[in-house]
Amino acid sequence: MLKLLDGPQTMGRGPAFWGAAGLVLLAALAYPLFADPYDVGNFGYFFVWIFMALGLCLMWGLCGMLSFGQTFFFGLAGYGYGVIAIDLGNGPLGTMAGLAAGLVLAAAAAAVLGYFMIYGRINGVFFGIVTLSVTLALAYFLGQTAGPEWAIGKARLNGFNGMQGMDPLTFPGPDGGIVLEETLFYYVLILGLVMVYLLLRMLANSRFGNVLVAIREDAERAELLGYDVRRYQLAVFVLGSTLAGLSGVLYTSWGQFITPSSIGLPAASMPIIWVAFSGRTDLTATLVGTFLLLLGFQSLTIYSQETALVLMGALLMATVLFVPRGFVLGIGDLLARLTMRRRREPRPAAAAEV
Amino acid sequence: MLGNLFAGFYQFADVFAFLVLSAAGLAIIFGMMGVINMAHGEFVMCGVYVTAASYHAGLPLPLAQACGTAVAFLIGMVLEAVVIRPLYTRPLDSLLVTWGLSLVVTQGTLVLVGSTFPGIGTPLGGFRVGDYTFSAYRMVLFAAAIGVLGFVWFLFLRTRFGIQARAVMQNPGMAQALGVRRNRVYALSFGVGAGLAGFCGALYAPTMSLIPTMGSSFIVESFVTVVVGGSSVLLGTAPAAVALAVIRTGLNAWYGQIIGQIGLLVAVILIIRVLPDGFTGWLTRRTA
Amino acid sequence: MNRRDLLLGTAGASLAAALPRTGQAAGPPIKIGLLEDISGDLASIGLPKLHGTQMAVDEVNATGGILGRKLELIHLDPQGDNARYQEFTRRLLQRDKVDVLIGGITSASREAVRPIVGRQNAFYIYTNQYEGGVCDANMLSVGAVPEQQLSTLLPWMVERFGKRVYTVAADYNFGHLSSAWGKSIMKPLGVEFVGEEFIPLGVSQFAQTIQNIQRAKPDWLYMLDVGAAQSSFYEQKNAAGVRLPMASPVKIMLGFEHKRFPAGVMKDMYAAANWFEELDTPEAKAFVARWRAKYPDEVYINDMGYNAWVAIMLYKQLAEKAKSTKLADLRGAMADGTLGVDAPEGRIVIDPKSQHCSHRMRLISVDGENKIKIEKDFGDIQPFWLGQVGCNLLQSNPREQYTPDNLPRR
Amino acid sequence: MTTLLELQGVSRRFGGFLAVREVDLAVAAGEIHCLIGPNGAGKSTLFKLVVGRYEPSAGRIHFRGHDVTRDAPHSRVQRGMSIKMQAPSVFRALPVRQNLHIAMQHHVPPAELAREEERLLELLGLASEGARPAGELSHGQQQWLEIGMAVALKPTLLLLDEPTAGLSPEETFRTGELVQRLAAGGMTVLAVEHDMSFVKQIATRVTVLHLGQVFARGTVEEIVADPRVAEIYLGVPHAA
Repeated sequence: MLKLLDGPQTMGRGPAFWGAAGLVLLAALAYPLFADPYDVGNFGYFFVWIFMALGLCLMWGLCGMLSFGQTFFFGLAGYGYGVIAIDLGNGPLGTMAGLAAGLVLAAAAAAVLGYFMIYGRINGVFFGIVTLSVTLALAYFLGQTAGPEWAIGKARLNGFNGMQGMDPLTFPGPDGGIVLEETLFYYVLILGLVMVYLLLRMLANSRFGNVLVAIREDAERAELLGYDVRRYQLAVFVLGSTLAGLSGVLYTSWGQFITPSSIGLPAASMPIIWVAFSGRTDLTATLVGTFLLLLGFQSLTIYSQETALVLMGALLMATVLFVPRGFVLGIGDLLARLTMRRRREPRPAAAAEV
Repeated sequence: MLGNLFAGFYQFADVFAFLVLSAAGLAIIFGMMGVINMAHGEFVMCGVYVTAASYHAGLPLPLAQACGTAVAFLIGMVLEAVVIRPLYTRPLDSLLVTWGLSLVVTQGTLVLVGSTFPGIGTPLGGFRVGDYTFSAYRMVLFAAAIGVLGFVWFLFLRTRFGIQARAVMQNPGMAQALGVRRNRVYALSFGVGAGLAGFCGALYAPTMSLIPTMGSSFIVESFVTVVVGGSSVLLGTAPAAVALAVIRTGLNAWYGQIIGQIGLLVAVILIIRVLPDGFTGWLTRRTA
Repeated sequence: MNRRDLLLGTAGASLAAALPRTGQAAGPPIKIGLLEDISGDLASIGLPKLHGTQMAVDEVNATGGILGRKLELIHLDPQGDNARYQEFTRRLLQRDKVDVLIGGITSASREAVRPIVGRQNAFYIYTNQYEGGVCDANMLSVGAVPEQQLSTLLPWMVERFGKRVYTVAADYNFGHLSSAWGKSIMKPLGVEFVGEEFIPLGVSQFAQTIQNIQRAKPDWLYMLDVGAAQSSFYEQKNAAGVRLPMASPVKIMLGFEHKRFPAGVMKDMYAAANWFEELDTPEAKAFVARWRAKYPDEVYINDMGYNAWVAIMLYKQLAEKAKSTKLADLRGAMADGTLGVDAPEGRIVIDPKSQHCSHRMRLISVDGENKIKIEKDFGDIQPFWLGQVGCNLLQSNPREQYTPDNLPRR
Repeated sequence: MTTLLELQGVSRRFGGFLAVREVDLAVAAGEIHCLIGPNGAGKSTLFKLVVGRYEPSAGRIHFRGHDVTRDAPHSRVQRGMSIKMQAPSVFRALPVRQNLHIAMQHHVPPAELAREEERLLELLGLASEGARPAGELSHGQQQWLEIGMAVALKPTLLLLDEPTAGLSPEETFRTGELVQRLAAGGMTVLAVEHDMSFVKQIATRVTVLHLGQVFARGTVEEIVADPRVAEIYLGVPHAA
């Protein structure tokens, strides 16, 4: 199993890469010891979004399905968490049930929508357009639930102003449970990210992952190698969308609040920006790039104020025009080429043995 | 009675005009080059702002509108050469780059021009049929929409550029081998697409409040029309606009605007499911 | 130099100028955290709010600050994005450790901020007019609420123009709630609601609505549209030859449509306002003159910008009476219900039960030349509704938003 | 000999055009069966019907005793079919070795994968190209790689759609040898082919398709000797 951590679908291998990764992880674990608690919480907040980006990387980068619907599942799971948590009276019971309900809701919705699209042979740009349409329709729908008639149990959807009143995720424990916030939130999310990242990495390099890239490169050929392409696509769509759902639950828990504008445009395009900027074909690039981009965009907004959006747009354009494979992946390629040259191997792909 | 009949037509004409005018530019760029132009709304906004500025500078409205269209056309040509051309083999990347462009343009306009811009005022006044009064300018918009369809028809079927453009669309490699200068065709197509977006903005400038983000008002409708229409402006956009205008007018009238908006999106999903290349694919398959 | 340096720079400069008069500043500066959108869709409203706060901070610093401490303004731009409101609320409260948090435009942004403010037990001032009903001890609302804007305006409209009313509202909490308010105020007056339409945010085409209005033949229109796209309605209605009186709680003094649209478009729009730039009192004229000297390019000094200025002045009174910036002390200072400030509109007093403010309300109208006329002066109006339905922050803190159809359990 | 693949009265209609009409075809285990015919005879359509890319408008298809008429392509492949498409269709961005790996990963025990890949690369003459992206290979090499991928599935029936298109005579001959070696190892082959010298080199049986119908069938010698076939197809250049 563990040898699947390295393979043709993931950048970086060997002691140098894992050593560096371990150092980054150690630094991240030690960070709260000397940093301002606000910065720790803020970094934890950035981690919330990375699950959604990794899910998109899996669907789009590895399997070639551009889903514009990450925020659809984000929103479903976020609202699902809120409704269940509120109706079960919050606390450890309500929030844990809410977490489960949010993820199940996202997965079930992805299974239904995915079945409709994938078995209806909707692909390419149209896959993106259908997912975007569904996403916008959900945002419009939730936006007009302002009236008191729009309530599920005690939980009011509350239209554009958003739903609130749910507790943060709470683990069972003494004194009504251990509330997942601030530094604890940060550590739990690091743990979750490391697990999801490693599992996805193994998945990408497994036989399953090989099939995914085959589908991305040429779905018809993959089918004629005996692979039930649509089942693989559906599985990946459900998995990637459920990761978006996880982000949705974590976001709602973090701010105890969710609104339709977390679902509609421009929110829906953000995951695509992160993943495209980072390098969509690689999980590590997505992980690192999404974090850097979230940090960069927030810093731009804080320090350059009015010109922030101009700079973000320009950054995006420059990345696409000058580093077509993505910013982080571009740097990764550069590093790989430097080290490879030293080892006198012809090209990085030579490392594709299994 | 006459009033109600005319009112029904007027509503349809109004939605139809909005769909055709806002979608034509996007459809040309998508159909010709496979590029999804996320900055489409900003070309519309460019048309609006240039029109309004020229009008306030003293030009008569029609001339100001011509200015708005021309400026959008020229900017489109320049942008094609600078940011779109390197990306023809990567259609998804052109989506990202135009999205970045739209951020830069919207916020750049806000910083440079300010958060609001003085409006123009709708010309021509109103007229009365039966119990209702109507805006005469809305009829001009309807005529302009028909005119745009006619212009596109003429451009693609009756001019040298059109013949070359269709050749490039069918088979870029072969067209190039036959001596068609592909880059020039693409640059002109993008320019025409941008110009039509600017024309849409120029026409709607006197009817809306002007802010830098106003382009987004046109985006959803134009995308929906292009998706439902498919890749051909001639075969797709016009029938799609008719169909969607009927759906939307009906839903608006009987169930209100929110259902009209959600209904439009549901229609898109169903039509993609049934007709994968929109009306274009359906019509070409029937005639093939 | 970025905007934040600029702000601190000017604030510092005015303080230096003030020093010889007021002596040494005592203690560290009082930090004011401000969240206003200066980019994105709502920038046209956020900019005057930023200016109002800046002007107030400079004026307070020029007269010695608060409790001898100068004010330090930290402004962040959430770009109209609720998630950014959440991020920046945390940043200002936890990292910058501001003494008071001010800002937010839409109700959604306010609701994004409130849970975080509540968990940190901080003090938050919301400066917009809004649909009312927030009963939260951590929040002070400075803007006008429906009992001030609608209970004045709507009965007057019914008496003046008639009992057939058509409502055009944004399909948004503000639209739904204000429409419900309109019904509860006007039903007892025998008003017939001949039509009601909710328009999705971002819709800019209104031919169908205009026709529905013509069919319903109302005496006047109750307008609750939101945002620039929806305000295209007025131009289109005018072009279609529909000339009806209109009433709205968010037009003119807030959206300054009479400064942006051609003459005639907003003709016969009526609104009840605690502030509008054309207000003709000596205090108001002096205020406008100071503002225009500082920001000569301002298109219009709207009520939100003015309220933002008032918020700082109220905070100064609160902190000086409490001799502290702690939430409990500040609330103690307002508890007797007399604390207030003499503002350009008249005296504004905080109601301790709801933590909303009284306002001097005036009814204004727009003529065919985009000129403002004062139709009536209603005098001081109390924010009575929350107290009436049972919100009493002196006794409990439910942190809820109540509406006519979501009342507190007694 | 047992019948491996059997088509009974298979037709396929496109609008008003009958591309394939009532074709009966039986491929016996162990043979190298070539399908020939002039352009537009319906050979490619028939292939797509066999592999499941199209569904027949009428008729039935049996493979190894199962009715696969309505089965999806992947489940036919899982039953033991394998196809090499007409235009080389390899995963162009992926390394050559990974192309083979993807094809064989479910047919070879994990421990033997590396050795098996090595063996196939050797067999295909691509031993030194394992790390190159497949899209960088020459046209001939891509054809071979794709045959290799088809073979890697260890099929009972190997379908080859114009395996020699665009190859030099030398490469064509070596392809023939490869096919014969595979057949000798027990694989049944059904090939669509234009090049008669290639057909003569490998075929044990030939079926001629004309205007969507079976026109003639027999051994190579019989077909070459049939004057009717020469008339419609062999006519001028290949008759020698």
